[in-house]
Amino acid sequence: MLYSERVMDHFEHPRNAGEIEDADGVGQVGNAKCGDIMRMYIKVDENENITDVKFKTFGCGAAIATSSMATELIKGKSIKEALKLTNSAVVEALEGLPPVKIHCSVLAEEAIKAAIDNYYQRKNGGEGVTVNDACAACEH
Amino acid sequence: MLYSERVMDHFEHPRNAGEIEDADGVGQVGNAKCGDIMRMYIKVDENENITDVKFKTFGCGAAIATSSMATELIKGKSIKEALKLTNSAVVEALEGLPPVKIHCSVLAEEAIKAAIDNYYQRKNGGEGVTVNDACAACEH
Amino acid sequence: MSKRRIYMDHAATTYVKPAVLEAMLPYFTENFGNPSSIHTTGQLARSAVDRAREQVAAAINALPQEIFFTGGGSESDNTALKGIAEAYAKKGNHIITTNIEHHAILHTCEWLEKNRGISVTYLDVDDKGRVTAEQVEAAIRPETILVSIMFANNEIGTIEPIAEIGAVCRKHGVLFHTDAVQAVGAVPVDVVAMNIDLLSMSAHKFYGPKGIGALYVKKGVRVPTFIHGGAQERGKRAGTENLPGIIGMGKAIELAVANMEESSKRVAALRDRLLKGILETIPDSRVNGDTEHRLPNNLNMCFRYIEGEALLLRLDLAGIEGSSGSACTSGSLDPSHVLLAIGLRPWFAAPNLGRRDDGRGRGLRACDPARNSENIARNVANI
Amino acid sequence: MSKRRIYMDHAATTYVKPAVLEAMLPYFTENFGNPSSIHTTGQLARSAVDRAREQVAAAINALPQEIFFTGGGSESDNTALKGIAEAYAKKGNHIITTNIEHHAILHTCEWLEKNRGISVTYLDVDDKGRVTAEQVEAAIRPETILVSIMFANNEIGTIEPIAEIGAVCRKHGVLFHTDAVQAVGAVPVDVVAMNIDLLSMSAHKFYGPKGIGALYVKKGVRVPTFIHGGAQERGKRAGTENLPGIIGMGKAIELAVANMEESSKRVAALRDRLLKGILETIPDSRVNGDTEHRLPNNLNMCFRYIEGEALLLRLDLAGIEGSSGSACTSGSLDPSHVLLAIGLRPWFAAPNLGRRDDGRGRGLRACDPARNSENIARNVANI
Ligand SMILES: Cc1ncc(COP(=O)(O)O)c(C=O)c1O
Ligand SMILES: Cc1ncc(COP(=O)(O)O)c(C=O)c1O
Repeated sequence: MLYSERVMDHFEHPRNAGEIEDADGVGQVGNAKCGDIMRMYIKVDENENITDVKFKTFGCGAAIATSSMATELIKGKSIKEALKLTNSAVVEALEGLPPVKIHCSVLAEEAIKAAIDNYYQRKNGGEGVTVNDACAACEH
Repeated sequence: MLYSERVMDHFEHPRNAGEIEDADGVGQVGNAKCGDIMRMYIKVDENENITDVKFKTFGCGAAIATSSMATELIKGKSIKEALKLTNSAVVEALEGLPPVKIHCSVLAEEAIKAAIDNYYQRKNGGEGVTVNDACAACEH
Repeated sequence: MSKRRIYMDHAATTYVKPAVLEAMLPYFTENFGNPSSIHTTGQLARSAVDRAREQVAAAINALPQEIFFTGGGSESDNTALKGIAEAYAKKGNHIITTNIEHHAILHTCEWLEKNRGISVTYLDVDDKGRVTAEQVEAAIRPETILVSIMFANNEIGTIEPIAEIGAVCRKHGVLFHTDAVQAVGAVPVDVVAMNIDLLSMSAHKFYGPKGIGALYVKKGVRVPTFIHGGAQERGKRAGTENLPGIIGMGKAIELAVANMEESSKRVAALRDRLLKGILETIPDSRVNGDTEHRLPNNLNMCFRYIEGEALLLRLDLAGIEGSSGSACTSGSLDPSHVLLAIGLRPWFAAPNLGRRDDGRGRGLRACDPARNSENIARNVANI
Repeated sequence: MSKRRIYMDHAATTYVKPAVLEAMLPYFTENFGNPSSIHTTGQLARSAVDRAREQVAAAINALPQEIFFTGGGSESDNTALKGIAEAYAKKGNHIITTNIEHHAILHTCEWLEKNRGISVTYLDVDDKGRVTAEQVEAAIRPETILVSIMFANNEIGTIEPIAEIGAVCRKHGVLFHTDAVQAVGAVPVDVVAMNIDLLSMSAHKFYGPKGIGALYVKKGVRVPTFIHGGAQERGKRAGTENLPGIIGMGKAIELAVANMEESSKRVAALRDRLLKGILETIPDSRVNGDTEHRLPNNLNMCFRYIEGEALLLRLDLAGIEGSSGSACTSGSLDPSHVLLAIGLRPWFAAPNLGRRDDGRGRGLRACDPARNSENIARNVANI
């Protein structure tokens, strides 16, 4: 099959889908031309632990599943730990992805990093959303 | 099917196969390289009528069938009439031949002409067999 | 598969009709001869191939000796373009096509540009996916050797003005090829009336088997040998003939053409009911392509803010099988070049739910347009 | 056909084994999906293709990703030679082959000589049809890019010293292709042990269906795209996969390899009895080719003063189906290039009565060597 059972499970029942109104950091990656856009919202407490995370993803099955899995993997973790999340950890947790879909896991990793970036920017007085619309896989 | 019923009939039951010991004319055409050799024997009476004809052919099914049919078509005819025999008349009488086998009918026409040639040569004091080992169809 | 599934992806491939399979079966086991063999088993195979060639020829008003069997539509397309480019190199080096062709044409054109010094004009289509004969005529140059324009598009189902384009090509003495893979068996095709010089088809699009297709080449048009070896296909394509495939293609095309008018009407009516249902139930949905010049079995829609693959997966979970873009590119990341060409932004997903059926298979009978449109609506809402 | 016929032309083509056909059948009707489609029906087809690729790879000790499905042996041969000539044009322009190859190799070589500036060395074989690794080594030049030598000959059954030739090629850094169309499924083939870089095969020679074959290309060897279009066969050969054909090829090769040793022995024993009978009954008869290095299922004989086609027709009338020369050239006028190469004058006809069977089909069981040799003798005497 195209996707593993684990991917299909996260596609059908995405964890942490939605928005956080009063997020501490918001990051967005991907672009419309490439077909996938992911937006991550994080809530961070005073100890730099990620207490809540949500995502909104426009994209294929793998994009939705990697977003979902990535949020699961960082929820409750410290920012330091979250920064260590690699795309291959996401792929592994999903029991694999087809080669053409690996870029989705890269997007998920980058989305989290963009959200954390945004958290630090906001702490230093910035606001808005950190947007990285380079695409991990395509030359568009 | 490869061959018409008529061809298969003449292949299985060739008419006039064999030799004429005291032939008045013997002609041979074709060559071993091309795969077909036909030899025709004719017996001619004082009125230049072909009273008997026989053939020996080394060759494919079509070569045997065209030899057989050609002998049938000239048996009892005058030499003048026999000279009018064309390869297409042989093909028609056999209810057609596959394109790659048309050359066999040309060989049969040429074999008869070679035998008649030989008959005239002998009348003018020549002897032996008239041999035309050019091949009608191939460049060998 | 526990649930009853509804297959709406006949543009990608069809199943083999029972009557077609039945016609093929003896050629696997009893009449399995090599058509080139002299013996009875071989000659029986030869006759069967001849008969199938006549069936294929008759379906498009060609002569049997103008039909060359191939391994499918892509091979036919490749053979036509590369062959003409080679055989007519002395005449010129310019080819005209459109920007919504199947990849079997587009990638071959790109290869010819890169490797064979061919210059290619890619005509733009309008927002319904159509080119005009005037556009073709304006693009013809003295060095133009071939116009290759698809008969009907495999994603949006738009039918091109083939007869008009054929007339323009004939007028200017330019060869005309059409990729009719989606059209043959679905709409009338007449190579004589339409002035078509070369035509590609593929059996698995009209309930024949996969792995067999044909290229029609008008008598007198030169194409070089595509596969060297034995003398099969009059020396153009060597290799022991795909005997059951050829028989199946012959039977399938005969059936498709015989039932065409009636089955087209029935399918188009069902398609239109489904479309109506979807438009009424799903906000921000619209139909892509041309509603007038359209394959009767094609439906291609876009749903705003919905990504194609995600919708397809969800529909698949609900037992409805469709496609987005062409099957050949399902694995790729790029948005459909056809939808881009008709001006759609890529976040308008466009699952192709078109289906082609003769009423005897499972798709059509199992398919209740009202229920399906609701089902699709529910799944769209879920994403 | 009223009479029971004895088919002895398995070198031309085989029927499809019942178990193979059974494996194929669901893929015509129920699991008919396009392997590139995302939905369940498509993905089931994809898994089946993957499994078949593994079966084919395992049979010759290759990796699945080294197997490319094609439309048959001729296409594989063409792809290999034209592909390497193109991809390695910068390295050189010299190819080494033999003068007894199948026309799919020889005519491709001639085309490469005429159209692509390739220089070809045609090695002579000895009177048994063999070349040696030393001959190959002596012919290698700095500009040699490919050695292509058939595994086993399709007329006389001679097996070439493939492992030795492979070793020589490896030593000199030259790519090695072998046309193993007659060998696969009949004798052990190991692309790793034999240092084979490219290998052609065709399913209908080992009880698989016609119209499907494969080209093995060792990882790292470059071949350009042969058919442009979709991304099938990892972008090398576009076109919707011949799904039932691929499944059939996978099953057939698995069965052929599983039974090979035992079935080879049985067939060779019967072949030898038939040969003995013929030699004893027919004066001026002899066997062509190598008696030691020979396909177990091959028998090729000559009868002095007997023309090949005439004998075949007569045998056919008697219910025995054989061949003379290869099936692809049955329609042609030329005497077999293979028999000329081993020094036979053309009036030694050489019907190939070899057969390959697993004991389950009609050929072998119906076939009583003693009766058949008498039958053949009678027919030889009749011409
Ligand atoms: C040695 C050899 N090579 C190539 C071929 C060509 O295979 P196909 O007819 O399947 O294309 C054959 C048989 O026809 C063969 O015997
Ligand atoms: C318009 C068009 N051309 C060419 C092809 C290629 O045909 P095949 O996949 O049989 O090679 C297809 C379908 O895949 C098609 O829809």
